[in-house]
Amino acid sequence: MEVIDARAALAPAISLLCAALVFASGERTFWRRLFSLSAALAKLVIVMSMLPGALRGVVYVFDLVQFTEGVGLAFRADALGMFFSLVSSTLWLFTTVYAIGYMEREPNRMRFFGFFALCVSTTVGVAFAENLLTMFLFYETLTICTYPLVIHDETPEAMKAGRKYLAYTLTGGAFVLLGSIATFQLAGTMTLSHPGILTMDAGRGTLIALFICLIAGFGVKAAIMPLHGWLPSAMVAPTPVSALLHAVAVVKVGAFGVLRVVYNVFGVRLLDELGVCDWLAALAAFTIIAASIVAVFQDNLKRRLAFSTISQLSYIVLGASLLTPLAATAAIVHIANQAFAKITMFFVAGSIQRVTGKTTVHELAGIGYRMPYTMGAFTIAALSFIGVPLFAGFVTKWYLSLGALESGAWWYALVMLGSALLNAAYWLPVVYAAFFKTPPSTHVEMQEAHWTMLGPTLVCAAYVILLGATVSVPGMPFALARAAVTFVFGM
Amino acid sequence: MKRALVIALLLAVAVPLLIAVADLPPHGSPDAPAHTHVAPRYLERGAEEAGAENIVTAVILNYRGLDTLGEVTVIFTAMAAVLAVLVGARAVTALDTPASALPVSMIVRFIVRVLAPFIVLFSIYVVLNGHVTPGGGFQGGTIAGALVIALTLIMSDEQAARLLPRRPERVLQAAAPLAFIMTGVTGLLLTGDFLGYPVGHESALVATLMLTFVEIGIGVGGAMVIATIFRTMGAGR
Amino acid sequence: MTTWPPLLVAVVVVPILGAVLTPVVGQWRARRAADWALGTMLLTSVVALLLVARVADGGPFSYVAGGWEVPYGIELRFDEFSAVTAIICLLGVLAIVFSRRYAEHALPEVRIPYYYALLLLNLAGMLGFSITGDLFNLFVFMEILSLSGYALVAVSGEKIAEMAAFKYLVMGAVSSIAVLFAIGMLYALTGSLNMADVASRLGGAPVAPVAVAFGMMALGFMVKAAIFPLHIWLPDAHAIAPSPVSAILSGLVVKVGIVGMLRLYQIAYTSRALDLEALNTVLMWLGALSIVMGAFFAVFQDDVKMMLAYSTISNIGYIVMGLGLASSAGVIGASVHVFNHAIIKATLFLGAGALIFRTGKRTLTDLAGVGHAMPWTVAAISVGAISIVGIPPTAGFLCKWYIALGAVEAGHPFFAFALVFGALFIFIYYIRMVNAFYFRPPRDPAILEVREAPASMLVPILVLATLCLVMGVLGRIPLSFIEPAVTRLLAPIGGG
Amino acid sequence: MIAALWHNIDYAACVVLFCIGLYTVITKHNLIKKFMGLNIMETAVFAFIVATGVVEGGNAPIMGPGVEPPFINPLPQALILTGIVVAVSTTALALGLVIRIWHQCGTIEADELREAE
Repeated sequence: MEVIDARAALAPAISLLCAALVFASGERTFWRRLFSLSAALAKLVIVMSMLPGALRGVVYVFDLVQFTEGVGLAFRADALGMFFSLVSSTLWLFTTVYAIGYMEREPNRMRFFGFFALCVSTTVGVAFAENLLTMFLFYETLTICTYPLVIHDETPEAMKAGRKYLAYTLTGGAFVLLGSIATFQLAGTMTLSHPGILTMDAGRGTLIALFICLIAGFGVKAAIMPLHGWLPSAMVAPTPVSALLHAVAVVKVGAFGVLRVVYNVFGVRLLDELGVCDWLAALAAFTIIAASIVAVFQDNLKRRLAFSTISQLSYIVLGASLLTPLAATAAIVHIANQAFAKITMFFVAGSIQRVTGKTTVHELAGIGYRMPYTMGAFTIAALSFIGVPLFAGFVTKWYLSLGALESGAWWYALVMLGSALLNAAYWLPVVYAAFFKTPPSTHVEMQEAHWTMLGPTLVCAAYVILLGATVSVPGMPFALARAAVTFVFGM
Repeated sequence: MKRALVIALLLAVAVPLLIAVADLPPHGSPDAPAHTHVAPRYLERGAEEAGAENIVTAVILNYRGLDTLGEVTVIFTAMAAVLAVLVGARAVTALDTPASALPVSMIVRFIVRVLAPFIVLFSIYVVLNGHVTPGGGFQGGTIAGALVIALTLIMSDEQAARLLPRRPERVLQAAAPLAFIMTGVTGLLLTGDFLGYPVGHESALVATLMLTFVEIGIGVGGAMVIATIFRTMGAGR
Repeated sequence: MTTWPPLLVAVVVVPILGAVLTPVVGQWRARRAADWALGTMLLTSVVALLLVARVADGGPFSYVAGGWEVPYGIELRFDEFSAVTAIICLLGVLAIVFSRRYAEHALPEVRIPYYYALLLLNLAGMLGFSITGDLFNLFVFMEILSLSGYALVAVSGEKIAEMAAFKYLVMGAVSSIAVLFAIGMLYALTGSLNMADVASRLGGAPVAPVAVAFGMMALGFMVKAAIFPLHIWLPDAHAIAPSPVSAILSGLVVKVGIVGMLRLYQIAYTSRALDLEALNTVLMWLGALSIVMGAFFAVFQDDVKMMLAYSTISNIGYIVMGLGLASSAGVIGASVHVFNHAIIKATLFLGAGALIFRTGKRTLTDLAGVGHAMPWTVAAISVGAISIVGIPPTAGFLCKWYIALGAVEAGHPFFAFALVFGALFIFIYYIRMVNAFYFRPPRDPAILEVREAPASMLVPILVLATLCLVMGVLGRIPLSFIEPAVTRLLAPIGGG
Repeated sequence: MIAALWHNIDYAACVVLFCIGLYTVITKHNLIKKFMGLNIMETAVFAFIVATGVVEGGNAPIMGPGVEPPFINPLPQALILTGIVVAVSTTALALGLVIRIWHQCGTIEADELREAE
């Protein structure tokens, strides 16, 4: 059931407005904080207000502008988009609070918060995009808006990372555009709809080329190996940026794009016929394992987080490419699971850096005595990644394994197991060092980060447990993911 | 290597061109399309409907008057361009033209002075008779302009400066396009068409007057433009 | 709407009259010349708008000067492609407004009246070029605009300006001669100079001369349009000229080659004397090469205007590629890009001019951080940069979209690929530029102290930047406007 | 082919002249010589167009008592009058530029100018 509702456009617009106000307020701290926080709240309220409808299967649509026949910008909030926007707007609120504390003494705060809001705006734009063109537009805009955040420190290293980031993601964007053009030419439309807009009439070779083109485009941001090179470099950004953008917005936009391509451009049935998804699944599985192995050898905490992200993102891609309802559920719900757990870890890494100045794993001996709550949150996130039951990560792994068995590709369940072991191999040493190793100096005083930083960290950690423990409770994200899957598979 | 490239380029230009011109309608044949399509009308009716016995002039000023408006605009553009490039030049480096050449000989001075009035007369003749004999405004104007150049050569700078009228100088420089546009607008008022000339026996005088006016305008303008260009270029000495 | 037919002449004659009187008016005070030129262009704009309104309403119309019938007199023909007159007038007005302060600063005072006269002549030449229906008249107007263009490049009197102008002049003159040769050949074949008449009489003509004539004409126009590898005159000339002139040269004068190409296609397609497959293929490849090479050279430029000049080569590549595709969407996209690129490039060049005017610097290195000092100008430049890359909803998007669709439609997906990756390349150096203006630490802190551009410069820049956005959102208006002309153009070859 | 070319030998001569001009433009370094090459090219084209107007045994197209057809085609002549003016104008501007280049750089040899740049 489709309903014309301006809220679908309002959700991205509100962050845009916020960005404008932040830029207008200049270096006046109070107003900037007020605008940022109230916009984050307002956006969450707007998205939440659409939730009951989305659970019932209502789709909110809104046409913004039509350039010519079939080419225009329009919004469409379906269950899948709602899920993603809900995650990103919730986390925007937390990250804004965290960033206020973290960025306390940094220069160029106006620019930071302005572009920060723009990024969220474009992320929700991608989530609610009605057609490939709108999606491309927001996808590219996100790239551009993230750039000033990546180079925030304006050091040569940051500039270099920024260039690398642009080179990768803009190339990806170009592939997306190319794919959009071809899709428009083949299907006569770009509207993302169920059960996909392409048909076998276009010819097998053409379709496979198009699939590769689109997946390569979105895969850059989803950091599928070998397109992942930008992500570890981009970690030079301030931690809230790494947290929101490289755990939630930017990378998830890529993964979300893959979901859209699989479910709404090609459609499950067509892809089944084409058989290209087997290759994509294999690539994802490879990424999951390989990135984890690399992560084990990273000493810098943020780099270890980056490779973990690369590995985790491919869960989503794997889930999507297995083409079964259970795997799809896992893929969608993992958007939230990974986001909350990873952002918790980033918050922790940022807090440690702010409080102690430490950035590498081997310096963390005994840090748990100094920052017990922070490291407690870290432990929760780590357990989630390992896939301990009752934590969010378990849900993904469980459903993904079920999905693998359902599709007959049982070996992917083994990949899940291997990934869990590898996760344990690189997260548990951190926890061990924090709590069980002796700190370098005997006299340890408890010294937590400012509450604006600690608060969001703990809330996110709590969410990780919440997501893992309340799978069967109606109205929770899992139910929304179920609704999305129902819609996609036409059940 | 470079030579080979040049030869290759020239051949690449020459061979297709030669093949093309070989296939053109035969040179001089009266049956060629160029002589059977548009031109016959000019030749047959040009003298009466365009008001000039010299059909070339009829084509220039009447049938294809817009081209000629363009042409006088081009020459005005050239003058404006030369002025814009040369006038008020800043920063001239020390390197300069060699000191002014030998003093002009007596004979040249004498001949230029003697011939000057006749040249003026001749140029006026060429301007005014353009529509019955070869010639016309631009040709006559060029002759007058050449005279100014000749006079400049034998005179001192101050004297030469006085050769051209000072006051309405800029109006006279624009005389050709101005006269043309004025005639065009007159035609618009008289016949309802821009650059239209009244046709018919009773208005023949009006048409002739208009043509003459244009010719004079072009003559004056052409002379002024050529003289101005020459003077501007010489000013750097 | 009916329009008095002689208005068609007025759109050329008014600026010519204005131009020849500008030195008279500016005799005593240079400012007066600026007022006069502005008034002239405003009047011309009114005329042009009336004409565009009529063509939108009732399709193409024509007027023969002097009241003669068609092959005998010179026909002025206003079709949808001629609507480029509206853009010419718009940019003309804005460039004149912009020049007010700029010319005083950049030129010796005595040159200013002639500067405005040449500007008007240049505009008049382009206006005439885009509305004439006669081949030789086309040549005459082409010479007016070329000649004034050469002079305008050199008018600043800077050291390399004259050399750039001379290079431009030699290449321009050779191309004009080539075009004239072709016109002479077409005349020898048909006995006519009227384009429609020539087209209808070319049918039985021998193939070799027709092919060579079309080839020479195309070659001539390609030099004017600065298509790789015939572009070598462009970067110096466009970079060294005063900024309002650069805006006109880059936005409009190179388009003369494109409009000429369109006229050539009109003749060629209608006459069906020749299969144009070869020419189209050449255009597609040269277009793709121009896109890539223009972008490639631009990436290595430090001089802002030099970069913009190379970007023009890329964008002309898009247009030429669209023309060569000979599919409906491709040609529509290319034609509309003629309009849109004019607006976008003018935004960028005028913006760069304002930066140079205030700071006296012209390299990215020196201009680093200027975004903080001149926020409005740099914001407008950023809008222009986004548009030229072709990101929706700005002006550049729809044309490129259409050209890419045209490539797929015509069965050449490779060119869509080249187009998209060309755009990516372009994106990279514009990001480099915007990045330097906003995010690089200033080399000389004094740059943070400069003031925003004066109103006479800022207003044109902002108007153009706004247009970049408006033309993006209302992009379908020019598209549907130009569509009938393209359909008519391609009808003889079964396209459209 | 050769026979046809022989018939149009006037045109062929114009083509040769055109190429001589082009050769001069390309190979000469002196700016004035370069421009003279350009003028040669222009002249070649003018000659070509005027030649298209020739009618075997034709008279000058000036009407009056006692002149008989055939007449020479007046149109190309009219065109070339305009063409010549255009060429003169271009030459004037080119010379103006050369003067300025000489003043500023002290040379008008293209290769030396490139070094000076």
